[in-house]
Amino acid sequence: MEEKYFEISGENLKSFIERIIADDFEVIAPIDKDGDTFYGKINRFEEANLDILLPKMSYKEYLLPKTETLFEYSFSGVNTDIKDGLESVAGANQKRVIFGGRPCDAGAGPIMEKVFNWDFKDEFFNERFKNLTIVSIACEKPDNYCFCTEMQLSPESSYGSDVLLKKAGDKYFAIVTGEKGLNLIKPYINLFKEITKDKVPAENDWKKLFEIEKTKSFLDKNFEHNYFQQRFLSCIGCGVCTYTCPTCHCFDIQDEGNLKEGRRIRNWDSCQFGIFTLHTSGHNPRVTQGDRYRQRLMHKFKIYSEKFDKYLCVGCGRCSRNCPEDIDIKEVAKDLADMA
Amino acid sequence: MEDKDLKKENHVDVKVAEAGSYDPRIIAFVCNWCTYSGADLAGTSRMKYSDNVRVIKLPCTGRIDPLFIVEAFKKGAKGVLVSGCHPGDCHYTSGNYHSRRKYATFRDLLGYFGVDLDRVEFSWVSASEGNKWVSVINEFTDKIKSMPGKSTDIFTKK
Amino acid sequence: MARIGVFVCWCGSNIAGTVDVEKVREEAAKIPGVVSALDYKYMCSDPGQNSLRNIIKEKNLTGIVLAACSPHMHENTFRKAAAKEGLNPYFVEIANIREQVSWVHENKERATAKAVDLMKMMVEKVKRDKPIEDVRVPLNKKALVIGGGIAGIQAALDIANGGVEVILVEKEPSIGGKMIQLDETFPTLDCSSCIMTPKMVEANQHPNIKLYTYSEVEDISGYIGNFKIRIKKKARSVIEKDCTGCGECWNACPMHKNIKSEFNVNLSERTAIYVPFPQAVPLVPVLDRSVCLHFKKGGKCQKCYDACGPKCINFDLQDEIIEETVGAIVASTGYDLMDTSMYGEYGYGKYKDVVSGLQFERLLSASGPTEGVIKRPSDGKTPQTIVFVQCVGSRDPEKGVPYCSKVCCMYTAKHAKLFAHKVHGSQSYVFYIDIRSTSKGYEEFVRSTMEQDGAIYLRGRVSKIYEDDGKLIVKGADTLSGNQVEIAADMVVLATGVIPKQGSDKLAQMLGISYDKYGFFTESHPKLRPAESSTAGIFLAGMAQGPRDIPESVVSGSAAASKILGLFSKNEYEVEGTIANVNESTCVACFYCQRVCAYNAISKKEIKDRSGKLIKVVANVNPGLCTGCGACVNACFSKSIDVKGFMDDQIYAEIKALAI
Amino acid sequence: MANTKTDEKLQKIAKDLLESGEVSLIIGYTKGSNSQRMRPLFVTRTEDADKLSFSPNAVQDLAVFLKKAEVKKFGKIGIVVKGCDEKAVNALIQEYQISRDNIKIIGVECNGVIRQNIADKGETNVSESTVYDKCLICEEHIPVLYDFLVESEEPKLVLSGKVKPYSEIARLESMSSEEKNAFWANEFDKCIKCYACRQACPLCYCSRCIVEKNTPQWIDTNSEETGNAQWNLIRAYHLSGRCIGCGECERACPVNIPLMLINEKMAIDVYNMFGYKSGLDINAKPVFGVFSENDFNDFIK
Repeated sequence: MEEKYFEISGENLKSFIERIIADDFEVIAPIDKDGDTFYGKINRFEEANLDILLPKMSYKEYLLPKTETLFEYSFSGVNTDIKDGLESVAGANQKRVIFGGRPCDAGAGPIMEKVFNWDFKDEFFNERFKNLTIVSIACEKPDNYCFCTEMQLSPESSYGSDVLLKKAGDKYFAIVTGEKGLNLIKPYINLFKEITKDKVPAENDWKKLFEIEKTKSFLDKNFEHNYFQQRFLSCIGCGVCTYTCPTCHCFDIQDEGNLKEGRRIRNWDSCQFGIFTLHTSGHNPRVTQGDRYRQRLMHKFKIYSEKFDKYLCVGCGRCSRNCPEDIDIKEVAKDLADMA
Repeated sequence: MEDKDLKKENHVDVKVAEAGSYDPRIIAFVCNWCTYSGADLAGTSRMKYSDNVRVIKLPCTGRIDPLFIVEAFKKGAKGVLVSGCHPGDCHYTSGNYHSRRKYATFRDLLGYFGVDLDRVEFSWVSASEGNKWVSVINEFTDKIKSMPGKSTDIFTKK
Repeated sequence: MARIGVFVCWCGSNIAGTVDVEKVREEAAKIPGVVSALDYKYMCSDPGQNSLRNIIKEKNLTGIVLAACSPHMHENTFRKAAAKEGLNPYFVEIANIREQVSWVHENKERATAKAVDLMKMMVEKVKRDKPIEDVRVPLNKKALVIGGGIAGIQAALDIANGGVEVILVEKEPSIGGKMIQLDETFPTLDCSSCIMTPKMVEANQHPNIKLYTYSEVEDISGYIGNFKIRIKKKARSVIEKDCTGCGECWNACPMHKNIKSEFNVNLSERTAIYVPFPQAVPLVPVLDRSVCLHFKKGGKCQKCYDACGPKCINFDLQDEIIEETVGAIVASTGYDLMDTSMYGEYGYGKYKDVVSGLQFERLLSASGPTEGVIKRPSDGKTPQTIVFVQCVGSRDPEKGVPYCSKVCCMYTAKHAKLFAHKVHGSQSYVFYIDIRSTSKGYEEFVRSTMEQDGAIYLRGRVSKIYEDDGKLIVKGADTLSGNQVEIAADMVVLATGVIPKQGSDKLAQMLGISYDKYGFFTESHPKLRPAESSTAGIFLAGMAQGPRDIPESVVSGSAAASKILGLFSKNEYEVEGTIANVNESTCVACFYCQRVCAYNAISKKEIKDRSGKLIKVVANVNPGLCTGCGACVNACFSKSIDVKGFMDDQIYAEIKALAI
Repeated sequence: MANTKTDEKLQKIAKDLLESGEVSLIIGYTKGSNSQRMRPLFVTRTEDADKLSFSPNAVQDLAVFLKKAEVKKFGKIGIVVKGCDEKAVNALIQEYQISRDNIKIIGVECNGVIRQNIADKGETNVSESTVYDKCLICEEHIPVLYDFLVESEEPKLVLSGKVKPYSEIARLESMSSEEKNAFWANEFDKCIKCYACRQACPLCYCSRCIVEKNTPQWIDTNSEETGNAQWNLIRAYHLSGRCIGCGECERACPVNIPLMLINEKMAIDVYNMFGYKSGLDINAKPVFGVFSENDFNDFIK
């Protein structure tokens, strides 16, 4: 489907959101909580905080929950019953909308999709991704930690959004990127006014601070560079970067249960943890936190891109903002580019 | 009575539980030297007490990690009892003293997290206190039975 | 894969009468890993054990569970049976379905359900049992006895006579302890030095005993079988091997005033170079440098040196450090008398004629300052009336100690008796609370003091003693008559209570043995292991454990000795293998385990690479000391220490078994 | 930004220590990714000492680095600490994780640090409404132990008493079991089991955390109500009587679980029960390494 363009007033946007809520959509939006902003379910339009740049956590958990049950079993003494975890994913959450996220968060969806489909088709991810409709709002004022532009996106990118809203005074321009977005607004189309592409203001000329290709080319050649060990002495391995990252997707599969009943689950995991690569023998190929942070950089800016022709980073800057020890990934990526 | 008859007469169906009655499981962690022996004494004295309790024997109160309490709740216990030698009587000199500090603290934390402390009991029962063992078990069982369905632990699924 | 056998015992009708044993057996058979389930009338009987052994063999079992009586009854029986078939004896677990099920519950259904649960728990536990080998510790067959009083000497002699080398360390210049200070001993009235001196001499001359007097144990490390000892041999300033004990030196010493004799409890004086008493063993003088003119006045005086024939006085001798390795230790450090000066109303220290029981012993003794003639310290007159006050400090939680000192009743009776024998027509009064005379011949002894020797016993406490016109006026209560009494006495003897030897708490800390709040060493078990301390390889004897009389001290010395001889009868010491075990790869050396260990069983271990570079420090369990109590496991945050036989994983499996 | 006098003093101490060879590494603060942030700085060369700085944005507890193997390799280390952080150094010495001989403590007088989330929004004032609760109850504005002390040029923190630190604790204590349960269930529901609380804690130094042990599985692996509650309970238990109150766990928590309400509550109760405060004396025996025969016994039948 070709992109379609609409205009919607602030008033009507409010009506739109409230009507989809009334029509049983689960609407997830940035909401203020505990002194910060997080994604959460809203019941009224006003609950959404559309001024905040980015919520503290990404909405990754709606695609890859922090704990997902893959299957459950029960053993009666004679027979074993197995219940596929997918049953509870399929059918549920078919009407879930992420509203008010930013282009960076939206861009994470297709990036993750590639990982979950290149060899094994991960039905859990796909089922959740399929049922998610993403209505993002373009950024007007990125902050110092943002670097989506360097990451092949931009504050106004529609990549990964089903509908991208751009604020213009009291009203919004809406770019509908495909069927999913169109299906969402169709029943409420009278709130929207279709326009032609030329009516939508052109994107700003967002400046880049560095070239990510240079970062990659440094990484290509400098696996053993001393920079990593020195720079990441201050890393405490807390994993907050990976857990708040919209594209980090490592998980760990565990069994819970006993002879009678139990389940297999997968939980979030992080390459920043010391035991992530610990072998049973006791050997650990990534001994230092420098090794581990390097791995994160490698995966984001080199390994993934060699496989999928995209980077495993959308430049949202969450890892920098949330890092308790103030490690700024943008600064690091620029350092590496400068050294290339 | 012939052996065969004895077997026959006593054959029961284990699965039968009185319909509708609340039959909570109580797990007791006890030390080998005092409380376990005290419980044995209750047996040799043919005292009768409530059968909801399942005893897990450890060498010493010092070995009874407060975290066992969590595991017991996780695995469906409705009440947990920890019991060992009286202060000063520890077979290993000081195991119960060290653990008492931990229990006091851990219990405090459990309470703060909203675990109903009526469900966690601590006692000192010596090897000669078969009667105390009986009363501790009976009273605790009665207490647990009096609060059916009240789920105030944070370790099991709601 | 586990191959578990479950054996359900009927115990006749003891179990089978209340528990459906067949049902238990059926349920057992359903558990994955259980390859054999059997119920039998008496598992502990020979046929029962035989069938157990046969099944172990036939089914090649890896573990067995007995659903039977308490493990305290027959765990060992079944372990031995299993071991006979080559199964590790620790692969035997007992579900206690008699003492804790059939005998205490009446509802058969529910008792059976509980029995099934307990059986399941043990099946899950035994599945996770790891083979445990009992620990063998090599033994250095040499013993150390600390304290050369009667208990220590007895222990040393018994051990030495058993053919084992002994090191006897005594703090004072002579062995003999308190007993050698006594006059005659109750209830037989044989003279203390007559029976003690031969023992002292025997100890000194015994080829298996190495005696270190005027010496102290400075440091002890190690564990049963292998204690490393540092002994400080204080400088006597006399070369022992050359000294003949002739006495020329002390006779020549100008310092014969104002130095109180410790042996005579301040009732006489000694010289700066001295032997504490004429029968001292060894009969070698000690130069007390704190009062010696040579040391105080810059080396001018050397009269003793001049007088000495063999020239064995050497002012330059230094303290000597001796290192020894022993396999076992006896702590027999004895006691002190309480300081009674806090009883101001009794005037001890204020009135010369108020003396302690031990001082009175010296006044009675033929070797004492008065050569056995009872004389008042104040004027040397023979007293006609003596008041004896019992329980001075003892049984007085307010000012003294709450415990009974045990010997005072008897020695007071002895004092009164000897007084009557020595001073005809004299009168003694004894203030007492209760009379405790519970050993052989003791009660008769006290009776005869009252009835034949005319001592007047007054039940009550003394409230005040004061001097009036050369007499000591003793005011007290006779609670039996209800009268206040006032006695004009020539002397007062206080039966002062006993306390542990000063510094015994320090020694206990060094030894790693426990002691009670007074400082008396505590027994491993007060009734069943009275000669053993809480630490393996360290034994206790004498008054250091608590108040006792001479026969009891001798018995305890012999008991400690026989324990050591028993221990040394094998080449290795065997300990149950259910001890703590450290996971060195995850231990972070916080040493909380060490802090909570009551047995000093945890030490620091350095792990080094091949080049000798330190990789890390970890906790290390000494198998000779560990008792397997598991306090360390509870203290470990990272769960890097576990106790064999009661591992966390097994406890969790038991809990989990209940959820199935 | 120009050096303050505090910065200069720090730089001088660091230079001297490095030059004399007394230490081979200085852990301090330097200016961070924005004007309101500070970040850890690892100085091994004297010329880098000029980057050392301190401000009310120096929120990190640098003692956390003393548990890192990569840092321990440096041997003798100098560390810049606020009063609260210094207590962590003491506790680490008490628990044999570091040796007093190997550490030079550069204490900085601190009158409170600004809460990071509001500093990020532009707050620059140090006042009772902008600093962490820990600063309001702080009794160690000057560290209890130091080799060097850098006195503060900042004005003393004025407490009007209007802001009640950790006031939620009293509110929680007054709740019924059910209410408490609901409160914490809601909080722990947010937990994503990233273990940032553990990693940020200077006293969580185990190389293999109990949560990583699976024989037995002490803590359910799931990040749902059971696994989350168990993790948070056991973390809190393991820090009871040990936590020195630096608040780094709570600051690091990406989902804003109020962990200090737990830590502080336990610190208060441990003090009330056993008279022990963590990290005040390197010669003190840790509260769970000793006992008293007269310990609290009322709860035991």
